[in-house]
Amino acid sequence: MEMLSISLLNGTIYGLLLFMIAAGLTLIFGMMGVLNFAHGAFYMLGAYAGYVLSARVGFFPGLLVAGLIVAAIGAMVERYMLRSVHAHGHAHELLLTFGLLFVFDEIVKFFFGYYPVSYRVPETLSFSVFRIGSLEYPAYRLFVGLVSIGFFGALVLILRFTRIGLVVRAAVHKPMMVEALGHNVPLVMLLVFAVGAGMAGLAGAVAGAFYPTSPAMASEIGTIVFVVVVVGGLGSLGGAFIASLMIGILTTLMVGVDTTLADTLSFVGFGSWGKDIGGIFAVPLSASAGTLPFALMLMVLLLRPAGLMGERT
Amino acid sequence: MTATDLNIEDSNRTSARKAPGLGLLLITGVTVLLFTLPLLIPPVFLNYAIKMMVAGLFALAFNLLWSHARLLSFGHAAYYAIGAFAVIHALSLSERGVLSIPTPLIPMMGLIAGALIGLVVGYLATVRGGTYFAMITLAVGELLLSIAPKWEAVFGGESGLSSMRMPWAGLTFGMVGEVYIVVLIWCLFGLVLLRWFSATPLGQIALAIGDNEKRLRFLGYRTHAVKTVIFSLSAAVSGLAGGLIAFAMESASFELFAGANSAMPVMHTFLGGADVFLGPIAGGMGLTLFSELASNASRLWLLYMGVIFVIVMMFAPEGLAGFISRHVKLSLTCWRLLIADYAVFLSGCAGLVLSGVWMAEVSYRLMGTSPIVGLTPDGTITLFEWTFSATSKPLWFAAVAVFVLSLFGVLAAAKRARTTWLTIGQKKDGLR
Amino acid sequence: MIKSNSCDEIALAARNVRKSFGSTEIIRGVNIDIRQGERHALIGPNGAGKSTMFNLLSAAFAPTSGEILLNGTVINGLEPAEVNRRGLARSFQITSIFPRLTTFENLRIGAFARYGVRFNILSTANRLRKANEEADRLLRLVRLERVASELAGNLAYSDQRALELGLTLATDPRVILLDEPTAGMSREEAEYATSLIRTVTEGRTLLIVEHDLDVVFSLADRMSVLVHGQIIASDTPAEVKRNAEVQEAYLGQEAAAC
Amino acid sequence: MSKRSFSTIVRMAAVATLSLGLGLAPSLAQSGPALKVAVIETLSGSQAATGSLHVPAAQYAIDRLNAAGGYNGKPIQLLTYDNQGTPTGASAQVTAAIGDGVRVIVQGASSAIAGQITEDVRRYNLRNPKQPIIYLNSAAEARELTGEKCHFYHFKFALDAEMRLRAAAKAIHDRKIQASNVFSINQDYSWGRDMDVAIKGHANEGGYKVVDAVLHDVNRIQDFTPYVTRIAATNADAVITGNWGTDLVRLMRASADSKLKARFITMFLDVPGNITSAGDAAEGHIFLDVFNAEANGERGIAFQKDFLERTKAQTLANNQAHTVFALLFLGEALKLAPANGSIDVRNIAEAMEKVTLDSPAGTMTMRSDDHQALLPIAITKVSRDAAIKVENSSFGFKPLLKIDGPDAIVPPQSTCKMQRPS
Repeated sequence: MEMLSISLLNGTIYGLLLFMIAAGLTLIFGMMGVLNFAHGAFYMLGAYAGYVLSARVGFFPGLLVAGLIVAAIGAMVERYMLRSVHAHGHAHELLLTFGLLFVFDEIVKFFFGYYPVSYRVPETLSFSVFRIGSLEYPAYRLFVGLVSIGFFGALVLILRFTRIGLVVRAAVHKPMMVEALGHNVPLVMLLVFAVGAGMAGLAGAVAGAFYPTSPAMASEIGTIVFVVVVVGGLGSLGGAFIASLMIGILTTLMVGVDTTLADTLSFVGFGSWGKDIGGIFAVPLSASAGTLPFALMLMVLLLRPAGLMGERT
Repeated sequence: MTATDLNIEDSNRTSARKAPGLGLLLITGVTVLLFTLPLLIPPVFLNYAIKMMVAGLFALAFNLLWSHARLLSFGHAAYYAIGAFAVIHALSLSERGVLSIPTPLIPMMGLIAGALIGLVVGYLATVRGGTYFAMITLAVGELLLSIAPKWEAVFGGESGLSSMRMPWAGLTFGMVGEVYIVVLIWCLFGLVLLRWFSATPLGQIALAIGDNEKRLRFLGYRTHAVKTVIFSLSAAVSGLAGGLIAFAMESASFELFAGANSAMPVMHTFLGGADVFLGPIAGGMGLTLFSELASNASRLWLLYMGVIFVIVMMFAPEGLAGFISRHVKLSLTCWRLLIADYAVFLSGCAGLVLSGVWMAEVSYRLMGTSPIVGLTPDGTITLFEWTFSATSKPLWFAAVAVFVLSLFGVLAAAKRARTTWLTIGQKKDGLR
Repeated sequence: MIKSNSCDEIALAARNVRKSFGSTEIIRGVNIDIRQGERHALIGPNGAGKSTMFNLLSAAFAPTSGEILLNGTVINGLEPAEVNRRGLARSFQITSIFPRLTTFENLRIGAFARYGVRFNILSTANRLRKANEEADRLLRLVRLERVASELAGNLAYSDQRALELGLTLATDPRVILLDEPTAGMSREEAEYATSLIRTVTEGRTLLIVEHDLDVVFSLADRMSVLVHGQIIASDTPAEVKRNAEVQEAYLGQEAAAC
Repeated sequence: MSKRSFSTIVRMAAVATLSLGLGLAPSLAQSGPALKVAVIETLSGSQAATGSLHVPAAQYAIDRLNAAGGYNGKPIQLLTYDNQGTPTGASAQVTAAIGDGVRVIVQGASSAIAGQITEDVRRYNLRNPKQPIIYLNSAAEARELTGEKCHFYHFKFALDAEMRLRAAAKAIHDRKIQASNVFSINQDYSWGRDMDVAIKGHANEGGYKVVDAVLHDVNRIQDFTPYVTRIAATNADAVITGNWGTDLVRLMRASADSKLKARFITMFLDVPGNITSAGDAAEGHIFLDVFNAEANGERGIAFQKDFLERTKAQTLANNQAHTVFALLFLGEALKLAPANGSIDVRNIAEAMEKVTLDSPAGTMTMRSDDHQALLPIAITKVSRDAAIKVENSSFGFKPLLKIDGPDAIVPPQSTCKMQRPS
């Protein structure tokens, strides 16, 4: 029981981290219809910015500045690159971000080398909050969760109750209409892109101190965040929130389950057949924690393409 | 009026894009050259040529979906890899004498395996369009990538499966030249198959799906079935490409499923130009050659490749082949007015590349982040047999100056050329 | 196809059809009969539900309740492709053609469907004589020979509308549904289009949704008036003109709007 | 200028750049047959981190051989090729290397690529029995390389899961490492499964009990906390893992954050960046591989110092040491098979079996049954007391036990049917 509750907590916090990255991606998609392949790169840039800055201006200010720097990079990408290919269609926008992922990856290696850098949790946060069994619970994990919840709250408040939020929500549905009403849609898009990138950057700065900060970060997180956004429903912030938690908790719980597909088959009398084929049938669920999200994504796409919370189009 | 007359009339009425008048002579010449290549170049380059041709074929197969039905797949590595494994299994069966297929026909197994898996995945994936289609293909690709290393019986362990091409009809298939010819014939077959497809009713219908699927449904077409068939064909030719690589390498490992192999045809296609038939081939062959040469020459080659890709997406979204052919076509009429601008533009580009690469390479060594390239103790660098001080102020000044001047030159030439286009009254825009 | 005798002369019918989007009911119990071989117009003020009704009749939408009958057979919920194969074709209000194909190739796509060569990859399109001849015939019919080899995306607007009409005819349908075929046209263009429609629909059943009442009165044998999701009149143009309810609900309002 | 010579110039320039960049100036201008050695490693892309390490190591070893007189009266040439992280790329580079006249190929960063190269070399030698090629596998550990894929011209200087676990079991048995309840966590592909099997198989020998075992997806797990929770639930006092790269660092970070009491017995902890990013989490954990400077006294420390000075690297990782030893081993074979104007690769390969290399890590020989080198193993602990600290941290690898080659090796696999050239 203790283990179950700690697993749930772990899963929730991992899910919250995923949400922080995915929120920007889903907002950008909702607004611009572009799946931003470079989003994982923003996460990585945030971690490296956090690494460089935390040594200079202190950890917490470093996080904030890292987020702002990545937001500024995002704004420049939107203003000077994406906007100019917009006329050629979504495919080209998507391909541009794909190319940018390459470039950012290589730039990070250029400046920081191939190996992980020494970016650490600050002393003030490296203590344990409580113990369960022989394990202690690090305060920093809770900090990650709190930052994410804080951001979710702030985003919801801004989208619900401010004028700009209203325009963003409207622009997600009918950009033409909003533009016709005299709102500066390009500016709103710029803002959304910058905020989305900034959130990924902040998430990177926060998570980079916890997980290793290395050039592999971008591609590793990139695909899983896609999964979150698709499962939640492209463009839906609430969906992304639920999907992040779901994937976080599911993958965490699966680690404890050793059932295989062959075992499941043995209920219907095909157990030994399943074991003979080997391959996917002989893999215990615990070994598939990394595969599960993709299976989930495929299922959602085939059965309910709009995702958990997305609107049908 | 005879049937032949009618056909001629018909082909006149189809668009210029479909006109077969590229010049039979040129095609024959290129084909003869391709077949005599083993006599002209050393095995290393034949091997590069094999990889280039396969990359071109793979990109072309990928682009069948995009150029016709406007379906963007992000998981084509799956069909490529499955084709490769089908061929490896067939090769080892024939090595063990279980199966007797003439060795040169074995790549056919890749085609068949690709078609079958394509039929299944295609049926699922083409239920949706646009971004959803892209995400389904991505998910299928990632799923297979996670399953493959776990299924040693089918995909081998970490070090993969391997086999050997067996002699057939007096040919040993041990020489690169023989393999090259087999690959060449199969690539030409794939090329002709895809070209032929474009001209068939189904090819036309596929194009119509990309334009306006809804309309097609109201014309009595079950578009899902059509898309499934196109997908399967694309997967089949991708499987053939993978099979050819396995045939040439005589081995396959689960790394063939990696995302990089899905990204490859996408980059090749759009770099070369998706809406020009030969664009993906040009992109595939060009980028493969670039990667073979550049990867041994510079540790920053991936950065250069990414930058090239981004620049092409921004300034020549129709791809390099499209960009170049458009400019050649347009400027043939009035080259006298434009030749100066083109000269400035091209030399500016050269200046940008040279100074940019110089600065990048030197700064990389100054950064000291690579375990391989660095400075000598006295702070010098040798690039292409030229030794100089990495922090030499005159050199840096010169490099920056060349960069800035080239940039201005390129921008100014592009602007002037565009004005010229407008004054000539061309409808299409010129240099962007 | 099995046809019941009682419905023999009715080509297309709606039986108590309702359609809701979310909580709003757009079509509120419509009955309509379109007789074999007649030219029938569906008119109504803005927001009356004409487009929805059109989409219901052409099987683009499935009704929430009620039935759509084509030659006496229920076609609710069938695939558009299936409905087309049963002899119904529709046009689109927003020009819906294949811009990357030539005019000729556009029409030939329709002809392929008609001759069942959809999955043919064994011969090139140019060699399929029947389909090519049929495309030629259609080309002449909609008078587009002069732009046969132009890409459809580059055609002038009125030519694109003519092509849209040609595409609708390409599968040789017995029932044709046209959605505002003259929308956005000048007076001359609209007159030309009207005469074109009259010629090409000779001997077929036509349902036309049209804003331009001049077109409607010159073309239609009978017409139905849709107001607030219900049919308030269904009769010959002359009778409908006289109908006081229509005057009030539709024509009056229209006049006031002008 | 022919295309061929262009390629050669590009490559020469690259090699010259690389070597001069390291402050080592070999004389490349040659006219006679010099022995050419190719390093075909992953130098770009996501796996470049490990592959790149092999290049300076190979250069260091070749420089040492050349300082001792080279071969055939000429300095040995080192050529570098980027396999771009894929077997396909590696295959093309093997052809390129052969085209450039290379007779010895060195590689080791990836078993997938090793699988391709060893097969390419095997087939090439079958087809060109007069001009064979030698493949020195420096660090690719997959067991099939000396099992069903073994062949006469492949020489493996890497350990494998069985050898590593045999050493670990001995250390546990001798009470050098405290471990009675062992948790096995490995990556779910052939390497991780080999490890899993070996961990379970050596339980009796080591006198430990495997309380639980888990496999996980490779390089896909962001957060290892769930696994740490599972480990904690079993009350294991030791975790044996074959994980490498981020999978290793993340696992160790996650367990340190949760203050997991269990000791980690690891295989690849000395790759640059690992200690840095694991931080204090690394302290007290076990690492075992062939070379440890301190375990080999003055000589080992001198070797490491010399290596770091010449390559200007911060650390000497074991995969680099493997490459150095493989090439020094080749150097000994070259002494036994002197060339008289022409190079006979078959002679060299046969000489490899007779070599006894007195390496800085201890004595090394080559088993003729499957061409697995007999390598010593040093079992070490991450400690503040270590003589040599790594990566500017306060930690180093302090030796606990050293096992000599003959004791470390495991019996040859029955799947190896090596055909010797007649």
